Amino acid sequence: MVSLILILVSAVFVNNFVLARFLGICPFLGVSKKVETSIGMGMAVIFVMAVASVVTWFIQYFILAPFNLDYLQTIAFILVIASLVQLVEMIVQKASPVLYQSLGIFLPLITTNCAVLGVAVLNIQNSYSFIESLVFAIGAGIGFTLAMVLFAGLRERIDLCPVPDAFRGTAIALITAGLLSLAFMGFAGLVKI
Amino acid sequence: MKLPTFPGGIHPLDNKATTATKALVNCSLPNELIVPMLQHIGAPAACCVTVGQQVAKGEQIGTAVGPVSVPIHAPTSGEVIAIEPRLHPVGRPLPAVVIRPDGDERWHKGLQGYDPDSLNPDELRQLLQQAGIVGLGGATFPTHIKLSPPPDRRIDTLIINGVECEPYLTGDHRLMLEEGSKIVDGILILRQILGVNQVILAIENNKPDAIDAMRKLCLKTPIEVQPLPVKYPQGAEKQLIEAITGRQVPSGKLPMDCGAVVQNVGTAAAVSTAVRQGRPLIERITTVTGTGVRNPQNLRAVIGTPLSHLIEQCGGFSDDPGKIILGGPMMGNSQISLEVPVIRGTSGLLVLRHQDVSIKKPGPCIRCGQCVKVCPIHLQPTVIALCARLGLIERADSYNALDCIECGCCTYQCPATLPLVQSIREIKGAIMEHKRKH
Amino acid sequence: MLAAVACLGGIGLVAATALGIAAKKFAVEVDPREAAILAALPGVNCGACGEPGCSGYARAVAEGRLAPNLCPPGGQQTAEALADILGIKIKVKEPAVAVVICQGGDNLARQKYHYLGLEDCNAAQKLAGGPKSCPGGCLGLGSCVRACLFGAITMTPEHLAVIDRDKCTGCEQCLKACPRQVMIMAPKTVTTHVLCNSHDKGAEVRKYCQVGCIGCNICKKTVPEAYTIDNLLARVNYAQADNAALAIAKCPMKCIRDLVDNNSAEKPGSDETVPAG
Amino acid sequence: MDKALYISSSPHIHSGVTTDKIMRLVIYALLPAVAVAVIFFGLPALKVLLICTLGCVACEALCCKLMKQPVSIGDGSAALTGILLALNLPPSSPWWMALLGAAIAIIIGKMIFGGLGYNPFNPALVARVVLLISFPIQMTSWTAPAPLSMGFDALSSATPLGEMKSAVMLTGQLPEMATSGFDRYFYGLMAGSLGEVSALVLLLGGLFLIFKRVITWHIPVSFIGSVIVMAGIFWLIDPTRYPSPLFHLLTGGLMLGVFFMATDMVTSPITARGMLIFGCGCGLLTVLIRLFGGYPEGVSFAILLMNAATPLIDRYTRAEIYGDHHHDRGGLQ
Repeated sequence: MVSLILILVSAVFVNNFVLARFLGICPFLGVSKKVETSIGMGMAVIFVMAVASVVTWFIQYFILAPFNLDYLQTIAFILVIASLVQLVEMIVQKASPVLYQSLGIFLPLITTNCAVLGVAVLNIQNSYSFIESLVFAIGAGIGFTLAMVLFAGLRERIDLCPVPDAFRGTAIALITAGLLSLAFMGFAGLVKI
Repeated sequence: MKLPTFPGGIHPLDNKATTATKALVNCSLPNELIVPMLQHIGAPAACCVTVGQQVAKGEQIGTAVGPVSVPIHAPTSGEVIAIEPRLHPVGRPLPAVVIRPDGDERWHKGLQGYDPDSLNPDELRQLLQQAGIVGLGGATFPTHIKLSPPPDRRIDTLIINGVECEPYLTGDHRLMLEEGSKIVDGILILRQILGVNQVILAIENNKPDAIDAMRKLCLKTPIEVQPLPVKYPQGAEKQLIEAITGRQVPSGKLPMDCGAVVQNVGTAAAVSTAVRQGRPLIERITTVTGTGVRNPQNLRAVIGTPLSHLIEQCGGFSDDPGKIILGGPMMGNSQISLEVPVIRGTSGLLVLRHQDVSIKKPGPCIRCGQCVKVCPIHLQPTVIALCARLGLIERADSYNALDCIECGCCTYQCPATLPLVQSIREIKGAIMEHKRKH
Repeated sequence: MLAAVACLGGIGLVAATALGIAAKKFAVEVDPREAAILAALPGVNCGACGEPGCSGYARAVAEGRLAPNLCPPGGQQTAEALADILGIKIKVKEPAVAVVICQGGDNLARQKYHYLGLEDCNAAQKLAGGPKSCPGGCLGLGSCVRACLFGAITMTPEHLAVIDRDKCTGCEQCLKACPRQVMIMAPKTVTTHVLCNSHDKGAEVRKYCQVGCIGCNICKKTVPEAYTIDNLLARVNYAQADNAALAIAKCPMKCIRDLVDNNSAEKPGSDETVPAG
Repeated sequence: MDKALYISSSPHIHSGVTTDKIMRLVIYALLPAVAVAVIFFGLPALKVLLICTLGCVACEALCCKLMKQPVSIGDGSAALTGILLALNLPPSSPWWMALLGAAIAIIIGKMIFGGLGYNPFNPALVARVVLLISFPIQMTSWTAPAPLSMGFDALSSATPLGEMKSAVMLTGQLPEMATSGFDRYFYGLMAGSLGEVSALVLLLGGLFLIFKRVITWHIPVSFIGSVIVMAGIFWLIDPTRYPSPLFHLLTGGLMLGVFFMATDMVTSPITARGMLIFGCGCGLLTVLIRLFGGYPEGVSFAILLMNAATPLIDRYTRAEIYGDHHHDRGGLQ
């Protein structure tokens, strides 16, 4: 139980996927202009990460490992993740057209999102059990959402600021992301895994 | 005992001492009276006299147009010398009747007083409308409308506003000291019209003499005098209701929606005059004050007196005037000319010298939160003002910009000296237009 | 080898089946033309077409509610592209630019009071009709500058709006922002304009502005077909403006200008003979 | 009536409390701490203070010139950032580090976002954290306070928090200095940054600010309160491993953070409820990082993290407006 909590805390804060491992930067920068959108994107990522880690865990331990096909890991995982994202895209488009529109290109981009693949691969690398994998995936997703929502809040505020022309847009977003990441450095060493 | 009040608000220097101790003075008649057809909230009155016509004091020169409107009366006897647009306190020329007084002060024949007990509420309301009674606190909302709640609203409290929370102004204060009995009479007529039991006269406790005087006069009446702590905007309708009853007027609704009606003490006195003597509202008390006036005092001036005449009556300017404000310093309008006349809503004329006008340039908002703290409506003025500057209409609306009462507390307190109220007023206009379109 | 193919193939097959079913179940219909139109639009969301943004306009065009030539920033190219997508022919709108018809900067026109407060023309206009004595003159607080999505308007140090004719797309946002209608739309081909917006009598105008039109009719006498006098204010008749430039030198108040050819007359204010206000 | 009149929208009077006055008051409140730092650490401290303050002012002036804006150093905010930054640096900081810190604080921390009022993070803390991560050696070499010496031959020493952390790491037990003798910390006899030494003078400065109504009680009280509660819980669990709340309060940059950094108006919430949440968050994170994190001191990280959360806090703590009991909170559009 304690180890599960540690995995969760580590994935959310200490080794935050976006701010400490620098994975998934693309949607992090792209879909964080508004808090609502970023919450929606975060939920989608949590869902995809959880399902992907469950499916890839089974594929790893029931298909790839028994047949010594470990070398197919990356390609097989991407295949699974891509299909899952397609599925999510269809569901979102049907369920919430507004969210679908504001997510735009970034929803399909979760497909090739290093964060999702990262979760799947790290699960295997860290030899997590099934439950641990699930917890780690959800933690990573929550961490991603947390970083994204904080960042979206900051960006909504910066949108109202008279930022010098040269730094408008992505430039100031990257600088802010850097400062946010700096703040997350405070969590370093909080959990030793 | 802790006095009731409302959350938020500010404590500006009241600057009332210069005029609060001086007795009311009757202002002389000027050579020319400018009587605008719009002196109330609602449709402007329609002019019913012609150039060259002789009018008597109290004669109707403008008739009410529609229900939310009141007639306009000749403030004195004389000749109509022009009917044309003249500069109005709102800052642009509006239709007005110009009268040259003949000095006779001849009253109109048809005016007749009544015993209020012999009339029913509807007759009284009609009497008030014909007398042109409007809220004299500054808002100038027609009184008969305020006294006509729809049958499904039950009014249980009548609040009489003797708070006078605007700095500098002391007209209501003097009125309570000098003509308290008239106020009490007017309050009882208002009570009769509304048929309520609970009547509360609210006075800020920086006027202890007025509280004492009114308490004595109200001893044998159902009127209860309630002292309130000194705080701006205690006299704003919504805040006064919250302080007295603890109830809040629902957002976007009227005071009668929470069972209360608020009337100013000046209005009460005018009601008494209108009913007992049959005399319409043709004069009001105006506080002429400020560093730029040589001899500040409270004047009883007829409607239409140009500001230049008021200044003359008070000994002229003491120095170069920098800002001329009609009303109090918190909610009054600055004027570009002294040719503007006194109208029914003119509670004060404040003149600031050139050197007293703060011309500090606004700086950036430092998010100190002072505006949030003092806002009596609990808005976030700085956020709304920022949205206004960036034209984010929907976002400003989501921050309830329309609920702003423009009391000015936020701007008074803002360390960056940002014109918050002005920004909010702008975005309110834009939001209303946006809502009309969609 | 076989195991690898079988394995990936199997996974692929399962995924494909699942996706196929989902595609049926969650199908949403979209008009493909709408996306194509949106892609062809400039994407500045200026609102000149009357819709809230480019996507709204795209939908309206696809549904046939609006014509495809209503996008001023896109101009003719966009209109043609949209017409192609819809398979129809359109009439081309003549390109127009906004013109500031006022030359009365702080140095040449009087202020009736010191304005303190929000840097916004609409807000200032509400306070006693704006600080400028002239009822039509540019207030110079920059509402149009902020309204322009294309950075085509700048403020001179004398607080007078200046339009960059090359950057102006004719979207008319500045016209909506200006409380005094100091901006008008004019065909881009016409470069001679009467730069005044005051209908007051000549004597009044002279009191507050050194470069205001006094309605003296001299321009109309010089080139009758190119000028109209509307209520004491001269205007260039844009339909027949070919010879309008001939009146530039004749104008006693120097308020007719060629906006492109700066040498056609000396700048206002630099001239000693300008009547003092 | 010779001169033209002024016209403006209502109201026509002002409280007279302006931004530069607020900044001046905060600087006054910091002066005792500055004096104590100079007395305890001698000339090196003075050097750091001067470089940081002048550096910040110069950087701001430079940025304004580059951005073609009116130079805004008159409002005193740059000088204040400089003093706060200096109070966050060790007395032995080399000159180049102090100058670099000043540049980072003003340029990256503030001007890049548009200047005063727009920076989401506290500029002085941004600079401190950047320096801490970039130059860990220089940023963690402390000198022991030696009142009224010139300070050039200072002995190196460890901060109480650093000493506690290493002792707990090595032995799993608190060292003696973390269980008794807190009065010397209160007066200021411990190693640390310029502004960490004396809780007493900082407390006085903070109370002065509250008395002058520059800051409200919300953030300091919730910050200190949550530190006491959080530290108290751990202390009650195992007093040999976790130090008492009093130790937490008196050591490190807590007092400086509580009264001068967390209460920075620009980067903290504007509603009273938001301020309480902000303060609690700061307190919890501070104790967590101090007890379990990799860094001995967590105040600056905690405040920066809560700075990041400020827009969200503001968004979800809007007060119920007058006359609207069913107001939908948090909805922006």
